[in-house]
Amino acid sequence: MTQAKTERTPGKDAKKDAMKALRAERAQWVGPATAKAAEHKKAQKAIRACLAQASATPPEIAAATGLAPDTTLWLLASMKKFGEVVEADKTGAYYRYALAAQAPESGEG
Amino acid sequence: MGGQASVGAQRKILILATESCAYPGADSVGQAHASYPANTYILKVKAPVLFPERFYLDCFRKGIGGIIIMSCGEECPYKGAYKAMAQRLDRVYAQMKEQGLDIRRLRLTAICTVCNRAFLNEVNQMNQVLQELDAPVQAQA
Amino acid sequence: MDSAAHSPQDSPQVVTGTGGTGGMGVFDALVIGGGIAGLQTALDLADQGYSCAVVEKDASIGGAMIRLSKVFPTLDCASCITTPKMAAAAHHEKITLLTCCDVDRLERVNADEDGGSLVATLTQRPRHVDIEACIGCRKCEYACPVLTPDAEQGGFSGRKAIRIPFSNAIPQKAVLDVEHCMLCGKCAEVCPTQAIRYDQKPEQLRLEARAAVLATGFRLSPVADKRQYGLGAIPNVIDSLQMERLLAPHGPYGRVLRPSDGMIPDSIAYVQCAGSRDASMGVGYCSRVCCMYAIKQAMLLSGSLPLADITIYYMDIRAFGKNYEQFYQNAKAMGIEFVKAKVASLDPTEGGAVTVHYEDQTGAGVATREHDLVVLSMGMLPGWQPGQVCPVAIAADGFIDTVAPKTLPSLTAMPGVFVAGAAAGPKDIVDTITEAGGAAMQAAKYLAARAANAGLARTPQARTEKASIQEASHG
Amino acid sequence: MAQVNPDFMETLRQAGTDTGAECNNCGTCVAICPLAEGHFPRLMLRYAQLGAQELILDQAQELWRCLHCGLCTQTCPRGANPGEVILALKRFVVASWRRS
Amino acid sequence: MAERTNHNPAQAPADSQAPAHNPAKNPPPAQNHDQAPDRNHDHDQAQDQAQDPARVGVYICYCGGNISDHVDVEAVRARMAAQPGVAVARTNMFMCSDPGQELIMEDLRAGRINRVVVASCSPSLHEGTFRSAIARAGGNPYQYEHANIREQVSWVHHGQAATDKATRLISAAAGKAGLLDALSPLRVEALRRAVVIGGGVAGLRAALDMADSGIQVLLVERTAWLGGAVARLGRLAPVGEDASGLLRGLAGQVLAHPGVTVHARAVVSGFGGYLGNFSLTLSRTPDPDVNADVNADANANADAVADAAPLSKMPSKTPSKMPSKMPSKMPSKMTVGGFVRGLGVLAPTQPDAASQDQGPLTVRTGVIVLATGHRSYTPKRGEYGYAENPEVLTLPRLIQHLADTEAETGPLLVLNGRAIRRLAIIHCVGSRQIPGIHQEDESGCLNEHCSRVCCAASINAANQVRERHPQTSVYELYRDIRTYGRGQEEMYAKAAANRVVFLRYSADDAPEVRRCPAGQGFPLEVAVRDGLTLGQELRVPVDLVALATGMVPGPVAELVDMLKLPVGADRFLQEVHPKLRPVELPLPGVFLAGTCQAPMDIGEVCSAASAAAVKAVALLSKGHVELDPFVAEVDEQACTGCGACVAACLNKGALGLETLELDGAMVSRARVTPALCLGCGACVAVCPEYAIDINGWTLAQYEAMVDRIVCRLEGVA
Amino acid sequence: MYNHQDIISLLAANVRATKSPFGIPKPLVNTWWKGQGLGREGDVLLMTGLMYQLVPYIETVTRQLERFEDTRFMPYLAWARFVPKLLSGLGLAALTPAPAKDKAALHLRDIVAALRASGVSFGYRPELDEYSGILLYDLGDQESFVRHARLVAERLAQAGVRRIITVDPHTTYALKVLYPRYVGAQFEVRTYFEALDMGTGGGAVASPDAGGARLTLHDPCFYGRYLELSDLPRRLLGGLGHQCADVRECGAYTSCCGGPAEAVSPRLSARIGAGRAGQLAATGEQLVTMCPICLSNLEKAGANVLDLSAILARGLPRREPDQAAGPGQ
Repeated sequence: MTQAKTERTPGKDAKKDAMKALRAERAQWVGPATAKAAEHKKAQKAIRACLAQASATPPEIAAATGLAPDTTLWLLASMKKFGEVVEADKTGAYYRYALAAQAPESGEG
Repeated sequence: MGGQASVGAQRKILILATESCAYPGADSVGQAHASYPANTYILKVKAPVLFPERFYLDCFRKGIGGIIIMSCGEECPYKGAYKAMAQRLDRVYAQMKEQGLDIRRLRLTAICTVCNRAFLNEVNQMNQVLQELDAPVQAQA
Repeated sequence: MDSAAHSPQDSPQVVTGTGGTGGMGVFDALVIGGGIAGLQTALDLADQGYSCAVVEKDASIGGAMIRLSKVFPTLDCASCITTPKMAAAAHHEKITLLTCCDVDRLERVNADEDGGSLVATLTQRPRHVDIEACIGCRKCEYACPVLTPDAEQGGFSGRKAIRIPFSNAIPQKAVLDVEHCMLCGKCAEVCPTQAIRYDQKPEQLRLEARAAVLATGFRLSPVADKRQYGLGAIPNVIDSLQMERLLAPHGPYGRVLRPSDGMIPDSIAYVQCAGSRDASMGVGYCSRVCCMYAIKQAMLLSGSLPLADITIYYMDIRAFGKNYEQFYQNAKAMGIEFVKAKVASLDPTEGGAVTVHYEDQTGAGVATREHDLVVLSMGMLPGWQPGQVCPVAIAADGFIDTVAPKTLPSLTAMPGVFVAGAAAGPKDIVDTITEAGGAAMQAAKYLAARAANAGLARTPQARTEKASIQEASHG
Repeated sequence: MAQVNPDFMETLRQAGTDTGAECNNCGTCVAICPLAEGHFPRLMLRYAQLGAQELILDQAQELWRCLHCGLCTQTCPRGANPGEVILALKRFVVASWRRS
Repeated sequence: MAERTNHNPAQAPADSQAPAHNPAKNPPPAQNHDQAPDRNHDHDQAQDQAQDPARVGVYICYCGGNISDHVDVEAVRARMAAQPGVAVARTNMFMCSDPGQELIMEDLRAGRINRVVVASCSPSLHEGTFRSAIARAGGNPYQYEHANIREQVSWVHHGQAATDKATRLISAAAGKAGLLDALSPLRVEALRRAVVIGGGVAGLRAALDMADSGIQVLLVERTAWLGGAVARLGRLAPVGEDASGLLRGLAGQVLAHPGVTVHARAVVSGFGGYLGNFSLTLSRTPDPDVNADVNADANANADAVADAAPLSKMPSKTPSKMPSKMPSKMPSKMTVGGFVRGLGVLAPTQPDAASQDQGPLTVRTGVIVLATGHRSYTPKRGEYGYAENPEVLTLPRLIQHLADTEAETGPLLVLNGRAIRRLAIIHCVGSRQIPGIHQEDESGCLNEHCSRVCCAASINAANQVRERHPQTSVYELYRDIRTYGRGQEEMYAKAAANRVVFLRYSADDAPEVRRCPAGQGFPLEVAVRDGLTLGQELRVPVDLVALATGMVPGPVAELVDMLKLPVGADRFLQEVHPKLRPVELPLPGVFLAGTCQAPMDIGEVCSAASAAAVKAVALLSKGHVELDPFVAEVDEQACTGCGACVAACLNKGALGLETLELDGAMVSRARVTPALCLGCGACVAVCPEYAIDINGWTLAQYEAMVDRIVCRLEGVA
Repeated sequence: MYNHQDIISLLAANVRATKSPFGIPKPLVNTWWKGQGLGREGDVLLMTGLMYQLVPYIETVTRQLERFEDTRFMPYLAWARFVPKLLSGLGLAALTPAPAKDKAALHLRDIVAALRASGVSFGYRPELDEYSGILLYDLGDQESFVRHARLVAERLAQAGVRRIITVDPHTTYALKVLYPRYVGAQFEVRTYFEALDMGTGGGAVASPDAGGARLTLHDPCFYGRYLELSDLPRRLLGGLGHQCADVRECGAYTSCCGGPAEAVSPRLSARIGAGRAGQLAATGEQLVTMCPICLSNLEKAGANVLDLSAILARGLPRREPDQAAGPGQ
């Protein structure tokens, strides 16, 4: 925050050691966060695999991936935020989602 | 107006909207997400009394199909401006007639900041006029 | 922290701080809270030449208002109205913003010497990002592998452990929270300005001012406060701020969907007084904004979901402000259904719909109805408990007490300390902004009187200097 | 229908409780009551507020549907204590029936 | 501070260092062309720019999808980038955000651009934001044009048509921007003085706050009394402060303040000038009018019935019998600062305003605060039996009675010698009126607004009756109970505990007040279909009915005309924006305080008044004010001095003919007084030589815009 | 639905004549204590208020009433009060099956066992153990209730009783709250599980085969709301190593079992009981309650419910097949 702090450029080893110490200090958070990240990674992979076939509604994706429908929607919304998936056309009371790369030109309906 | 008529096929409508009444009125139509034809171009004016007669005739010459002057009416913040405006318009109408322009192409109306319906009516009416006036031309083209 | 708070302050100018790099600053006024009340107060004070420090607990200023979709009764976009004030405050040369900052202690020292000064001890919570270096490019955010529910989006989508708080946040600077960080180092790898500081520690700051304005706002009463409404466990029962996010154009789904499975809701219900006017919850007062925001949301919903049925269950519709009643009548004319009943309880159903139990007072009595989505119109609770932090009096309703509510509504029992906005009871934005102006007026008068007594120059510029704490200011 | 009678609340107070005046007729008690039928108990409180003594006596049988479970009192947003008011109304009815 | 148009120097107030000139005859410094913006400098800049051609930067906002959902923003950007004169074209998610503004500022600083067009939401929201960003980057904030592609494009059009229209509007804006000269704000010297119109609580609060901030304040009040509507109140909701004590305190401070001069029994009869230097003409309220005012104000809803039967023995009981020269014939003990219920605190009589033969007084001021208050709604004859039954009165009248008899307790409320066993209060009388259900008044208006304070006032009155007179029962007939304020819901609950009975009616099935059938023992009966009792019709025999009349706009038609004040559909004065500028009017330097704007309770009035005061103080703190430079300017080379513009000018004094030396010859030329120029352009249209234009809104700029709208554009309809 | 006037007069007349709502002679009802080796003296007096004992008879009455509810015979109930009290009571006793009576006794013996295990010293005097009169109070017959309560309280006072342990919520509420309020009685009243909690110093009841079960508690209205005694049973069970899986409608927000409606409308009672049983079934765990009326009504609705005393006394519910399949299944 101050200049004195930003100027610090420790050696690589010292940096590694510092991170190691910090990891130990924050083990109570690092562990669960890592586990959660792995879980989300796996779920997102499943969603990607599902959408690689064709666009699908959240319940369809949930059925195909075995994820809960609310988790599926939550992940879709997150992936949409980071540009990975886009909203496609509507089927009944649900919107379909598609991978960004193969999305139709415009979701405008 | 007819749903199929492509907006592009119609002539353009110029709307001179006063900044204290009609322009916020047009914004209010937007806030209500009420749709209207896109051949409408709204220019913000402090008071339409600014424009001399030739301005209107020039616009028509340049290809503007219709002009709607949306003023504040009697609530105009510039006292006397509305009256001066109306008098000027009579002279414009006279010149339009001389040039063979249908005077329905120019309208003066009052639109307040919440006159959504009136705004839409004006735009739709002018489009009707333009459609009517331009129909034979289109047929020939 | 304790020692700083309780040791006698011989010289208020002394720089203290456990981190050794703490800051201090002398201001004319200290504004606690960077929501719309605090910003308006600060602007009105700064426009008279008084220097102000605005202390905000969140990573961005803007408070509740910047998180809304649109505001009643004009249906202006909340962001469009809030951002100019946020930007004006952020760019004002007389205003210093401190974000991620908690007030640990606010007290008057040397009160016998011409009223003394107010001294605030603050904790600058770490952003784990060098706020000067960060350019807000979001590269870290894309690189971060951790997703966690984004409170800024009602929890309906994920955010990263490191992120820009939200799209129109001020300052546009990243913030990392250690609770969700796995310390993988990816953000530091991609940061073009090496701004990541994993080991940043909280810092103590000390500010001195002659007047303070408490603009600490409100928090929404929690859904879990009412057992009959499901304690937050019934799918598709959400609170009103969550609905604001669903309605916001930059919301989690970009449209209104049912969170349990993404269905487009056909039927949406509002449960009014879900956190107010309810002795059984210990909140007897009216939260004053819920009727209007529910009507506003209902109108916005009927715009975005023209086929949906929208029902508002209410006890009294309190559309009391300028043009509010007309707004309410418009909503009725638009076909929004108003049912005069307090909803007794909610139950989940198999298919994700929610059963609403109420008394139909125009019909057969006990009635139930199913809705795809139920919005609880939660009320306002005080945003801040002064407790041991500040010896300002609290009224029975838990909000800051005012001593002359009729003639000087911003006056607290503590000399030189004023209050504005929802900190002094639930309030809508219009009333908050007006009251903030009033608080600024009274604070300015207090400052002027103090300056006159002290024989100081009338121009506040003469004795104020820009604070040395610059990390939170930007521009 | 019948005219209002402002004195009835006093009668009810003598029968044990007059908190029914505090009811603002929100209907929570009706919808939460396990009986799940009609407008009970709110309507009884409403009659009490209005002093519609005849209506209470006419519909007295309704009162004995109350299980005295207290859920309405627990959930009443106004602290109007509907359960106890119903009990007081029972007492009022029993007393008036004994008198006649 | 004030100067009399007819001479009476001896009685001029002490602060006679004020410019002793009639503003119309001798314009104040700011009107002086010499002190107007340095035109030569501007021309130099213009010349610089001629050498340094316009490089327009175009910035298009996504508005988080608001625009980009319907307008292909990137396509528009590409089209704009290709247009001649456009140096850069960029897009951003939120142009108004810091990063968005930074885009513009960086391009300006780097010299890539010297004109800016932002295409985003309505200019009403962010024109100022971007102008200020330009200024921060060292550019000229007036070399800016705004294209409104949200409210007027993306929210109303869809598909290709939206994209095309956005392109044309932005192109037009760029066309105008290319012709924009650098301008600077007009600097206007501001008098550190304020005039407050209205001596109610709002006016008193605002006057005190400004005076405490070192501003000289003149408070104008029509009547002889300070306090306005609050003077009629007693114990205030919800906690029971005493209104008279409150008023005495506020008025006492005002009267004692050396910085405030009170002009009672005066009205504003003339208005001129502008921010920083307004001039107001004050006239002595004609005596008969004072009485009329008092009748209308103090005896709110001068109940025909109640007039016939005086309510109490207090001096306020029969205002109609008030002597024509009140101050001289008031009770002998009545002195300045003394309080009379229903009237207020007696204001001092200004020596210069006292005698009738003195002419009107002209005062000059930097700002004006309007605190003209409201009127109480007068029910129509027959509305809920009003004026047809002596037992029907208005709530303000009942409140005044309760205040007058505050010390009295007893089993029953007694009014006009009549014991009141049962009282019914009917809410929403003259408020929340609905078209098709309620009847318009003579002027065709409905009061669709909620009057905000009547629920709390009714319940407060009911509690007082129940607590002071336990045998008097109270029935409140309401539509919605709106006890929104702090402590009010608790007061409502207390009323219920006090056994006030609430009956709920619906607007389309309003209660009926009628004579009670004989033999029932009550004069009146209120019949209501009660929503809380399954819609059954209830009959409530009563001794008295009070109508909770709402607030309606005060009689300020003259002021509205004179100051050209905006009025809302509810006929209250209309602020610029309820959230962005809640106490300001479009007329710079004029502020709103209190119930002239909308119904409010006393605390809210004081907040609003202080908020108005803080704006005024901030405005006057520098001693000068900056105004927009959008005023007429004459091209002296082209002008022939024909005078057509002078004849057309709508604000007399803003334009005149002057003889000056030009190229060695003395010629007559039109000359603009910028601070008085409205910028309407009436002069522009009549100039045969096109020698006069409005800065920032020139005819050439409009023509350029029209050209861009009609011209051929690749791929654009 | 039966006419409240008829029911009230019948019950009031019964209580007045026999001190029992159904007119059954006490020696016939209150037999559970025999052979328990209970001392007459102790710091505190155990008082059952006869609720557990009366439940089997209530069930019988309900069965009878159910047959006639809303039939043309219903009005004849009005004549029932002219039937000699003793006779009708005896008839009722004859109609009530013995196994039901035995089961009621079992619960009381479990309570005694638990109290003994925790070291609480108490005495029992059958002649003082009277019905509390609570039903009269609930029905609004204030006059009869007060008359009866005064009688009961006076006898207890004359016997020098100052501290009382109760076993069911209705009697507890009557003695703890209503007696002081309406007849000025000032006993120190605790339920048996309060006494247990104090007897073990706030700790658990020690039991060799304790722990491990997941249980769903149905809080009786009087305990959950009126007496705010929901936490205690959970604490005791937790101390034994059991886990409580609560439904939303528990504690102060518990739902009624429908039992109290039996007297006026068995049909209504059954409907409410079924609703409550459904709510509780959502957790899928063993149900537990602590009120004879709740127990009876929930069982009637088909639920498999244990009395808290059984768990406290034995540490764990016994898995006897005949008991696991509830009587309604």
